[in-house]
Amino acid sequence: MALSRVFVANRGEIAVRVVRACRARGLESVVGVSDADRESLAAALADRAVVLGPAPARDSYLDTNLVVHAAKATGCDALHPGYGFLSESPVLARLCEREGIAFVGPRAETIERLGDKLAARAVAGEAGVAIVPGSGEIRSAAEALTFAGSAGYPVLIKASAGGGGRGMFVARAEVDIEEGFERASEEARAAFGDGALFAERFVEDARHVEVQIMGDGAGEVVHYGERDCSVQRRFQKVVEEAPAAALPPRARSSIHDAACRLARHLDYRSAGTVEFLYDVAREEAYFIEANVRIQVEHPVTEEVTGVDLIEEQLRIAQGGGLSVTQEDIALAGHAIECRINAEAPERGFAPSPGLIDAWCPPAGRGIRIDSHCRAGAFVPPFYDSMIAKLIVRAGSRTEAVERMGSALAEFRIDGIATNLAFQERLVRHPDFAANRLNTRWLEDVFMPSLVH
Amino acid sequence: MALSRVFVANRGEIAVRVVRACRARGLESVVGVSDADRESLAAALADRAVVLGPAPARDSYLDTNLVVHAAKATGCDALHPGYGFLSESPVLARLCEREGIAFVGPRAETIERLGDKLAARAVAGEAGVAIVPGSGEIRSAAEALTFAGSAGYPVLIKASAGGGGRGMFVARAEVDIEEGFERASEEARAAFGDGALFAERFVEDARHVEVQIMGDGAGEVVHYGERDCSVQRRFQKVVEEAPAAALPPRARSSIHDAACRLARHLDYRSAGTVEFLYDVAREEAYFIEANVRIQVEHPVTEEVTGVDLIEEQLRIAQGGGLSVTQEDIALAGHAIECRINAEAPERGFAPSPGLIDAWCPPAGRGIRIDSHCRAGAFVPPFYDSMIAKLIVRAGSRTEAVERMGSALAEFRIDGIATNLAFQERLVRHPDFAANRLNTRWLEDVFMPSLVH
Amino acid sequence: MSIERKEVEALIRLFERSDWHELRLETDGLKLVLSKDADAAAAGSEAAVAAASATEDPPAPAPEAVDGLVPITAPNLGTFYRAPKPGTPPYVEVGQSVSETTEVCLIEVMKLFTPVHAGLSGRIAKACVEDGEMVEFGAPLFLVEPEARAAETA
Amino acid sequence: MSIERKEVEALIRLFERSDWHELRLETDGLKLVLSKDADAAAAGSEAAVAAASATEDPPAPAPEAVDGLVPITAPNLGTFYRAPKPGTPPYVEVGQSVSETTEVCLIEVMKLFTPVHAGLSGRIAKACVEDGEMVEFGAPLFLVEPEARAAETA
Repeated sequence: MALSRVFVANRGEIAVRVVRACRARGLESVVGVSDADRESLAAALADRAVVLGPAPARDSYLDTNLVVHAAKATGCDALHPGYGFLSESPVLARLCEREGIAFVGPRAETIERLGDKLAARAVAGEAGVAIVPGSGEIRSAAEALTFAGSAGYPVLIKASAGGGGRGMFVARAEVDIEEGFERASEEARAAFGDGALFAERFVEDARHVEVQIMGDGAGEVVHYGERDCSVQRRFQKVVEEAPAAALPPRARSSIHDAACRLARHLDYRSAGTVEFLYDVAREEAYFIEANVRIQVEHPVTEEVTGVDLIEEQLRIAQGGGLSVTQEDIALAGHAIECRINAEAPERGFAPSPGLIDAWCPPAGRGIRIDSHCRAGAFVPPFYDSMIAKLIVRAGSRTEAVERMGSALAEFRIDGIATNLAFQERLVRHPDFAANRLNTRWLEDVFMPSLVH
Repeated sequence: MALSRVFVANRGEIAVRVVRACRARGLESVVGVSDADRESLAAALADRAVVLGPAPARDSYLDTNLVVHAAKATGCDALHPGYGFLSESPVLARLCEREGIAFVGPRAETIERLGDKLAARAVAGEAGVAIVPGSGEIRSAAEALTFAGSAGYPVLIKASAGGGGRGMFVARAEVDIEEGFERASEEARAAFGDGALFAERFVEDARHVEVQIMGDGAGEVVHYGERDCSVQRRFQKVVEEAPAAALPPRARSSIHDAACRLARHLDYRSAGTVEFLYDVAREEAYFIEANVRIQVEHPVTEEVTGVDLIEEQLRIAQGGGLSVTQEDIALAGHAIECRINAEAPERGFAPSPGLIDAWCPPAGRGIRIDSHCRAGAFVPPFYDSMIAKLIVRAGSRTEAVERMGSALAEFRIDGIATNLAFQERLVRHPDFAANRLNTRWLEDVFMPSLVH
Repeated sequence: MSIERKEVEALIRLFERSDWHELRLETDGLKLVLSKDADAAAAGSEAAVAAASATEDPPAPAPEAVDGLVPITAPNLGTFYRAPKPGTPPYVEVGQSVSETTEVCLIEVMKLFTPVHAGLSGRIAKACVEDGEMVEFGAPLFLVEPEARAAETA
Repeated sequence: MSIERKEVEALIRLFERSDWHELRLETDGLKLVLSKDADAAAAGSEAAVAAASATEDPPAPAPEAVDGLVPITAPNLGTFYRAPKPGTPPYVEVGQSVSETTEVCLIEVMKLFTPVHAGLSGRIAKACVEDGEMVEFGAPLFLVEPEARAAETA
C-alpha cells in the first residue's frame, strides 16, 4: 500500500520514536496530543500536531473515535498506536480497517484472539506451544482447589482479562485458595470489569523471557531473538536485556521455534512478542501470553540485531513485507535497558511529576537514550511516569553491565525525583552482575538489601 | 603491563571519551586541565582532575614537562594523549618511556619516523606503499620547476613539517611556481619554524580516504576498514564516513593491504591511521601520511565495526595485545560523523566561544553524541572550536544521510553560534546524497551554492 | 551568590504562570523583584541596562478574554457544524443573544454529533470557524460579548 | 510575557559576575530588578514569598583576599619546596616581611626548579603547603598580610 502520512496515536518517548521512524522512511507524521502535551517533543518534531482533548487520557488518548476522526481529518492513511493506550484495542484496529486507514499492527481478529489470556492459551495449544500447567476458567474456590490438587502448589490465580500484575494472587497451600480466589476475582472485576479467573502452576525460580517476532501477515514470520525481563517490581518490568544470557541453547532455540510457530499459525502481521516463563530448575519454558504491539523494551533487540523494528512495522504496513529472512538476522553483543521513571523509590515509588530543571543524559559510544524529555520539559501528572529509556550495548554482558552503571552515574536530572540512583544500585548489585536473577529477585532480594 | 591509573593529557570530548573507556576497562583516570577547564565534564567524570596551568594551551596542555610531572605526581602509570596537543610529540612519548609511564600510542621512534612527511614517504617506499609522484626536499623554485616538468601540472608545494593545510600551495602552471615556492616556504617557517618544502602531483578529482589500523607493537597488525573524509574546508575535515562507499573493491583492499604493510614494517603499536589520496580518474590510491594517534573521526569506524578503539588502545598498553584477528573484524552498515563547532559560518567561520544556554541534542536509535558540552557549559576562547561530534549509523549510506539530516535538524544549541545549519544544508545537498564528492567539493561547489 | 540559578528560574516561571502581580525575594546576597505592573516603580540606583529584545512567539490562543470578548471553545477535536442539518439555518448568528444553555453549534466525531452550549450569557460577536472545518480541543468557536458589557454598549 | 526565559537567565548570570550593585530591566510585561545591596528597598506591594533555601557549594578558592590576607599562588602545577636545597633554611618563615621581588619558594617540574616571587609587600601570615607536596595551578602557597594593613596592626 502506498502510504504517505502516519497518525501517531500515542505520547511520550514512543511517539517521538515513531515520528523519527516515519521520517526515516519518507513518511509524514501527525501526532494527536492531549492538552497537556501541546509542547511535547513529539509535537515539535512531527510534521503536524493536533490537540485531541483535555489532559485526562480517557478524554484524549483513550478515545478511539476521537483518535480515528483526527487521523481521517488530517489526511492520514496509516495509524501507529505505540504501546499502552489503545495499542491492543481490537476496536481501534477494526475502525481503522473500516475507514481505510492502515493499522500499524496485527489484524483486529489477531488482537482479539491473543488479547484474552484464555483464548491466547487455546491458540498456543493449537500451535503446539507448551503452556504452564493450568486450568480452564475457574468459577469458584472449589474449582481452584481441584486444579491445585492435581498441579501441585504454589498456584497462581489470575484474571483472564488482565495484565500488568493486577488481579493476580499466589496460593502457596490449600488455606490460601479461598482468599486468593476472592481477592483476585474482586481485583479483576474492579480493574477490567470482568471477574473471569484461571489458575496455573506457579514456578518459584522463574525467568521472564520473551521472543520478538515480526510477520508480514501472509504467513512469513521471523524472530529477532529473545529478551530477558526478569527484573520486575509488582509484575512491571524494570530492567530488560537481550539476549537472555542465562538460557541454555536448547531452551533458547525451543522458544524461538515456539514463538514463530504461534505467529505463523495466525498469519501474524507486524511486530509482536511471545512471552515465556522459564522454569530454571526444569529448564523448560512455558507460554504466558502474546503482546500484539511493539514493546517498551524493543530497543535492546534493535541494539543486538541492528534492525529498526518500528521502521520494519512501517514497511510491512506499506506492503513491503519483511526486509530480511531468518538467515539474515545475526545477533552480536549484549544490550541492557533501564526504565528511568519520574518516581521516588524511597517514598514507595510515588510518581513525581513536575518541571525538569536540568537534563544531562550520558552520551557516547554504546549509549542510546529514547526519551521525550529535555531541560524545561514538564512531566505531567496524568500519565505513565517513564521519562526515558537508557539503553547500553557492549561486546559482552559484563561490559554492558559496567557501562550501564557508569551511564546511570553520569545521568543528571534536576527538578523532579527519579529512580536513577535506584537503578544504579540495582545494576551494581553482585547478583545482577553475576546474572543470578529471577522474577522475584528484585522484591525478595534487592529491595530488602536497600533497607539499613 | 599491569596498569592501574591513566593520565588523560587532553581536554574536550576526547578527554571525556578516554575517561569513559578507562572506566570500562577498570582503570582509574586523572585528567590534567587548564584553569579554563576546571569545571569541564572530563574533570567531573574522572577520578581526579588536577589544574596544570593557566588557560593558554602553551602553559598547560602543550607543556610536556608539566604534563609528565602531573602524571607522575598523581601516581599514574599510563598516559593517553588524545589527539591534537602533544599527541604526536615524540618528546612526550620518550619522556613517558624514561619515567616508566606507559604511553598509550606508538613508540617514540615510530612517531619520529612518521611525524615528518619526508621521512614518512621514505618509510612508505621501504614498505612498498605507493606514494603520489613527488619530489625530495626542494630548496629553490628552480628545483620545483624541474619536478613539475617531469610530473606534470598541477603541482602541490607543501611544508615537510606541516599539517592542517598550512604551508601548502597549488601551482597550476609554470608561472605559479615562483610565487608558490615563496609563499609555502614563508608559511612553513612561520607556522612550524622549519621552511623545508617538497612538491608532488596534485590530483584534481581526489578523495581523502584513510585506513584505521591497530598494532600490538610486536608485528601483529589489523585494519578496521577505511573512512572517507573528502568533505574538507581549508584541508580541515568537516564530515567523515565509514566505509568509503565510493571506492571500488580493488582500490579498497589495496589500501587496506598497504596500510597494514606500512604498520607491520614498523612493528606499529596502538592505533594509527594511514591516509591516502584516491585518484578518482585513475582509480589509484597514493599514500599521503600516517597519523600516529587516535583521530577525531574514529567513531565512524567504531560504529561500523562494533569495536571500541580507545579500549583497544588501553588493552594494548596493558600488554593485552590485540583482542581480535583480522578475520574477526566484520563491517556492517554505514556511519557518518559531522563535526559540530562553535563557529559562525556566515561570518567566515569565526569562532564563537561563550555560554551554552540550552543544549538539546538529538537522541534515539542510531544516534551517538561524543561531546563535553551541556547546558550551562562555557566554551572557552582558547582552544579548538569543536563542541560535539554527531555520529549516526544506519543500514545503508542513504539511510544514514537521511538520519543525519534529521538529527542535525533536531539538535538545538542556544547561546552561541554553531555550524549546525551549515552541516544540515551540507548533508541535504543532492551531491552529498549521491556521494558525488571530492576534496574540493565543499569549497568549489557547496560553499558557492550558499550564496544568493 | 547563595541562591541557585535554577531556583531563580523556577521562581520566574512560577511567577509568569501565577495571578500574582509582584514577587519579591531577598536572600543573603540577592534581591529579586518581579512585577507584572508596569507602573510599579522599583527603587534603588538607576543602573539601568538596555532591555533585551523580545523574540518570543505570541502565546497560543487560550480561553481568556480578548478585548473583553470571551471565547466559546471546542470541548474536543472534531468537525464543526453551525447548523443542525445541511440546509437548515445555523444555531446562532453574529449579533444574536445567547444564554448559558443556548446550543451554538455541533461538534462531530465519527458521525457522533454533540451540541456545544454557550456556557455564558451575552451576544455573539464573531464566528471563528467555517462550517465543516476540523477544530482542535480548546480552539475558539465563537467570541461572545458578555452580558454586562453587552448591556453597556447596547 | 515578551521576554525570553533564557534572556532572564543570561542577565542574572551576567549580573552575578559583574561589579554592578543593581540591575533594573523593564519590558512590555515584565519588570526585573536585581540587587546585591541588601538595603536597597524594592517598591511595590508586599507580595513577599518565603526565600528559597540556598544550597550552592561555596565557591572554589580564588586568588582573592580572605580576611584581608592575600594569597601567593602557584604559577603552575609542580612540587613545592620551601628551601633552595634539602637541609637549608626555608626562603621565608611566617612573620617575615617580604617585598614584591622576594623569593618565597621553589616550584619544581621535572627537575626544573623555578623560584616564586611574593608579588606584593607585606608579612607572611601563613604557609599553606607542606614541603615536597604537589600543588596545582592557582593553589595558595602563602597568605600575606599586605603592607598597609601590616603597618596598622604592627
